[in-house]
Amino acid sequence: MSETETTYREAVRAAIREAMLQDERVFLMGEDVGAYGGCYAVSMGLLEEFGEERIRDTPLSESAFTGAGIGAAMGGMRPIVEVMTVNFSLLALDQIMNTAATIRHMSGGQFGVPVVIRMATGAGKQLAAQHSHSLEGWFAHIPGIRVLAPATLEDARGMLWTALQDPDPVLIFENALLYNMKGKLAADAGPVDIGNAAVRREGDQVTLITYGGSLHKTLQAAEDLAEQDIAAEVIDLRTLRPLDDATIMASVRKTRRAVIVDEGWRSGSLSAEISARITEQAFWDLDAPVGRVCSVEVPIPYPKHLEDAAIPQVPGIVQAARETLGR
Amino acid sequence: MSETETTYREAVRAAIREAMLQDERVFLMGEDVGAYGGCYAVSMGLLEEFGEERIRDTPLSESAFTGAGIGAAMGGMRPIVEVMTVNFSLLALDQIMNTAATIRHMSGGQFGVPVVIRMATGAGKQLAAQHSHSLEGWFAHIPGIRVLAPATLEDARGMLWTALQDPDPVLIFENALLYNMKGKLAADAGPVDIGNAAVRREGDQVTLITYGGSLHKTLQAAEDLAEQDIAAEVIDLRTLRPLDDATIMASVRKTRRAVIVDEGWRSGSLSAEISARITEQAFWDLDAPVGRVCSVEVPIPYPKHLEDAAIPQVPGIVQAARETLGR
Amino acid sequence: MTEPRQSPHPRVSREHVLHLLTQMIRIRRFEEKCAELYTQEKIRGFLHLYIGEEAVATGVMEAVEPDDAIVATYREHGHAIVRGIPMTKIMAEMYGKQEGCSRGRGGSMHIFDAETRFYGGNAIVGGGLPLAIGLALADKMQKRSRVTVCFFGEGAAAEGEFHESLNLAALWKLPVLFVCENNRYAMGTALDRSESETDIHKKAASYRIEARAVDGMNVVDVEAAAREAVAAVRESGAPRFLECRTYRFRAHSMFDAQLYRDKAEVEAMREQGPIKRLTEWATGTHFIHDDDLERIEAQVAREVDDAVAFAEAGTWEPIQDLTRDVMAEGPEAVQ
Amino acid sequence: MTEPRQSPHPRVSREHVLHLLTQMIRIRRFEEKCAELYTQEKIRGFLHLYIGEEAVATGVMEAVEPDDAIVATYREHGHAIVRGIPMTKIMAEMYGKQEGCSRGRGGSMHIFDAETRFYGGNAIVGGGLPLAIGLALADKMQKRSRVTVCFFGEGAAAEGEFHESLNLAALWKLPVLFVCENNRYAMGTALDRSESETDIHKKAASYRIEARAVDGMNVVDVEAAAREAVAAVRESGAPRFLECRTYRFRAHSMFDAQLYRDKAEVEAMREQGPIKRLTEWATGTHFIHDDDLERIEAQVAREVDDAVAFAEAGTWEPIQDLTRDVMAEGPEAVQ
Ligand SMILES: Cc1ncc(C[n+]2csc(CCOP(=O)(O)OP(=O)(O)O)c2C)c(N)n1
Ligand SMILES: Cc1ncc(C[n+]2csc(CCOP(=O)(O)OP(=O)(O)O)c2C)c(N)n1
Ligand SMILES: [Mg+2]
Ligand SMILES: [Mg+2]
Repeated sequence: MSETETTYREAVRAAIREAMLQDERVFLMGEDVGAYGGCYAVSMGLLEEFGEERIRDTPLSESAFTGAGIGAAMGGMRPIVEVMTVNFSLLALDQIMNTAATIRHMSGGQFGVPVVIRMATGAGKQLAAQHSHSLEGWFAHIPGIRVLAPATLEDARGMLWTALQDPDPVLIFENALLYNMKGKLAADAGPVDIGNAAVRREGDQVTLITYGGSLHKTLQAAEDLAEQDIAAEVIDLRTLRPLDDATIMASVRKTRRAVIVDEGWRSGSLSAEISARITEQAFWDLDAPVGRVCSVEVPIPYPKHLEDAAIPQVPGIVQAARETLGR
Repeated sequence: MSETETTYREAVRAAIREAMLQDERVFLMGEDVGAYGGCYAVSMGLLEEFGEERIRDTPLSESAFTGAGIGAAMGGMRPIVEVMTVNFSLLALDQIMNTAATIRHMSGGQFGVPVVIRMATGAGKQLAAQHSHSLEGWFAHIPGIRVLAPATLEDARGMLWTALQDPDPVLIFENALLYNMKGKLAADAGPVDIGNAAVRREGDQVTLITYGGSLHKTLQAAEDLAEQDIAAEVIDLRTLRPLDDATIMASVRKTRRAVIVDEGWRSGSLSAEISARITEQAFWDLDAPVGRVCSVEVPIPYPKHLEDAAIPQVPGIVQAARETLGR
Repeated sequence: MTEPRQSPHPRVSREHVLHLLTQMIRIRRFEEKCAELYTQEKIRGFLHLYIGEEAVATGVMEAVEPDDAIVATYREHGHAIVRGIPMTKIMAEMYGKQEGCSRGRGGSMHIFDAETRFYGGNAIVGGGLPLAIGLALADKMQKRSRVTVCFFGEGAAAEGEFHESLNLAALWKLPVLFVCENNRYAMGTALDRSESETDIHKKAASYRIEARAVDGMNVVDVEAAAREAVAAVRESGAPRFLECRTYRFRAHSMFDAQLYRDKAEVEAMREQGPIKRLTEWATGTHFIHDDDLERIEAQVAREVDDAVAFAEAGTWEPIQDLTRDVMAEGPEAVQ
Repeated sequence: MTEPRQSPHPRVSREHVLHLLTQMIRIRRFEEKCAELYTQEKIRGFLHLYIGEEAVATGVMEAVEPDDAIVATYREHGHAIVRGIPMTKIMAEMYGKQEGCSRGRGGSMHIFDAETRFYGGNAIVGGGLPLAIGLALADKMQKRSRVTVCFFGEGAAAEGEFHESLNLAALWKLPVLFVCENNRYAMGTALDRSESETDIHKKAASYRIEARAVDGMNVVDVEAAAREAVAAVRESGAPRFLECRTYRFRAHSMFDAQLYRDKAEVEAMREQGPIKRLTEWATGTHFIHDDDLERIEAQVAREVDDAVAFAEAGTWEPIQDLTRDVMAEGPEAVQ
């Protein structure tokens, strides 16, 4: 099978393009997706190809255009709403939680909201306190929506189409640090399942559970651990809501040790939920307390050394893994 | 010491009144706090006593008036912002997370935001999907703020003053079902600490950890358990951020078993964080996996039987406690 | 109400007057029954009555087609009734029975009905406006000439979503009719205590949306204005804004001591009530007669009785269905 | 820019012209240096340059008193400089050094300074407006006659917070001067692609706020309009709105390919640049001379050099201080 060299950014763009070509109900809407080409250049060139109706620039009105995406989905379209970054999504949260997430249930199943809401997330670009949130795990608290965190080229390329087939709202969080990630992708890469976590590396001594931007740091940590003769298994959650308990527990029952790596602020992050579930479902199989490597609970500061200190890094992951092994 | 018969509602009102009398920088602002008397009648009569400037009705503009409270706090006032209910607070979340919670840190300590933001929370009044959220535990994820959940008359009466002395933003969540709760309060009841959890009932076989509206159900469950010869200790968290780990761990080390009761939706609720912390800090002391009794992950439905089924109830708490004891 | 009191348009047929009157009386009697059922605890939660405002929904709904869409608020019983959702299903919804139009899950604030394109029953003030924008956008993109009618109170005009939504509608030229039901109060907050510009329809100018105010206590005027506006929206594809000046006779909800307004004000407004006014005019001119009224009342009383009987006979959704429809299930769903 | 090109007011003193020119050149040279330092990776993150818009901050800041408050956006270097925050501390902040005015934690987008009442450096578009309302409310309640000046871009006018904040300011009669820096683009979105009504200052009528537009490329006009507006706010206690029509010569931030506008448009606007225009007029009329310019440039160059040296010599905040100031510590704090 032939492969092409590509980037995460291009993979997302290819996914959007394909969706637009395959289904005329699909359109992209958000701030600067058109004339500007997307704040992270994801949609560059699409305006020229598809025109202003379907690559729809919006004013700075997060609540209304997210709500408009919800309404358009109910009206038969398949909108992809781009909320530039998660930092601005708080302005649209009422529409997401009180409308998109509730309507199917509270209408007794009469109406569904097949909208996809994409946004960039994460710290690491020295953008300081108001532009560095990692809230995807926090959004995963909300019933009635699905939350995805593509961390690989395959998932960046393949999750969107599957999400668009979903009759319910799907939020896709793209870690901004990944856009430049290069790699090879099968020429015929296409839709992927969005129901399962993936074991990205096998190992039998400790399970490292992560998602999104932290996957690559965690894989690096697993590599470092291997050099120290510790075989770590790495799970990429992929879907943050609903969580794939089966994959997590199967691994933890095998390794008997787990560390969760989560770029969210520690307290109340998704890592807490995963730890609680492991306790509930695999307590008797554990040989050590479940560990967590999360962001420090601080508005992310601008200087690189402080930002680096605030978010999970490879040495911290390695250390946490070693601790579960008493080393 | 003399006591008076009062209600939770009256206790909150007395606290607001006292703060207004003691400190002229204090004022109350929110939708219908004045002419209407407060949507839950908390501020009834205060407009007549203090006038329109200090009991300030606002338009339906959650983001702007919450932000105005933040700004007024920075300008030397001590505002109490009432966001009617947590269900509408999503509209103000940007101001809370991106401004109130960040400014001290990102300004290098130059500015603080001594605002108090109160809101009603919780289900149980058959108000359906958009009016029944329990998000206080979810708000507790945000660094830079303090989150309180008064569950007793003493705390309803005493937490507000202490919160107003805090140089940082404090969110106070009042469970709407508690407003009518009657009881006795010392005539000289006044400020209480907001740094510690409280052991509301002692016991040595299982620790039940809860807060807010669920405290009274949990105490009832402990009573029921006592009849089954199970001595449950009940911890009322009182402050959801920062959590008082010491009180929790001391109890769990004693009882070796814990169940967390949380009206938030299960996944990603505060109960998850507490479970994770117990695992981290007291794993080797545990004789059973930490249990959780939370809300079902569903938009809360209107009919009573379904609403009751959706949120924690006494029998479920009793059962979860028994399970930790293998009974 | 600065608007001069106008008399109903003389060129409406007897049948039409009877029809309008019937619609308003259906709403009125239905809600009076609801208030009664609330005290009996058959209906729980919040109950926001539309009594006094019937002319607005009634008049506007005359102007819309079956495949147009309606977006309303938590004060939407009237809209649901005149939109044509069977009163039986609405009453069952008020009870929380699964025979209700939202399976009983929504209750008073969340009436939904796919058949009549009734998109709620939205209980977050201002929250319905973006939804309406989206429905209209879908119509526009799919080149359907449908209109979306979005109702909201004057209190909602202070919300950011009002501003954002009106701009989007005008900027993108979307077929939305915004209907502001200005009943002068948002809960207990009088309009001049929440808006620096109290002429709500003037705000539409900020978005270059054509707007007008109409006497919302006069159903004939409302209908005429709505017909004109809906036709313009359908014709041009662009939004319009209609402010209907009306008044709520009852408390905001069942928990309201109404400290914020004088009884005399309420009494004065009751004198101009939409049903009273139409009745007085039409009987005064002998256009309709007492026996017409009696017939209507009898017929409506039967309809309300049937609705109550239907609701009473309804069943509770089984608890095991609690999590049904949180997400789609079955063939629709994605794994 | 439909506004006719006006020449600077003839009745300004030589000293004042030199002062205004100096202020604008200070901003310009500071930012040119920042752009250079960005390519050297001394400055990181987002960097939004104000080049082309200097007349706005410069003119407005002439009208404010030391104890007035300033609320600005992420494009706020110019405002910080002319507000009187030492350039050294601003440059150290750009570097992220702890000698910076926000201890280095904020960087380019988050300049704060208690001494000059400079309340950010707010990077959520529209997020500063409610803050300004609150500061003004505090002044009003404490019966201080201070003015809060709130800067924001024309893009922010689409946000709900714009609407909510203007209404509050007018409803409560708060001493705020809203300054809309209309540079015609919000990132890559041209004004007419984001607003159905592109005359931004007209929107103020919805709130009964007095408003006017001024040529934002003419510092003398801006100053005159701002003086008038600030005086009115201070006098009446009520808000005013000033739209300054200006233009950004550079990219939105350092990651912008500027596909959304013609090079020719930028070039044409550069011809009307605020520094160029004032210089040409003042030298053309022999009001100032080439050696004045040389002196100013030399003095500013020294100031910028000193700022860079200060920033270079600055130190990194120790990692153990990372969590300091998340909450208050020490005696202030509550247990
Ligand atoms: C965002 C939001 N804030 C507050 C409320 C509480 N609330 C419900 S109705 C209402 C008043 C709304 O007034 P208006 O828009 O005039 O409609 P009316 O009730 O008069 O029909 C308020 C404050 C809410 N439901 N949503
Ligand atoms: C709420 C929010 N949405 C989106 C952004 C991303 N963003 C930053 S600046 C900007 C454009 C703002 O334009 P304008 O208000 O005109 O100010 P200008 O940059 O032109 O000075 C955008 C979209 C943001 N910071 N905040
Ligand atoms: Mg109203
Ligand atoms: Mg701009």
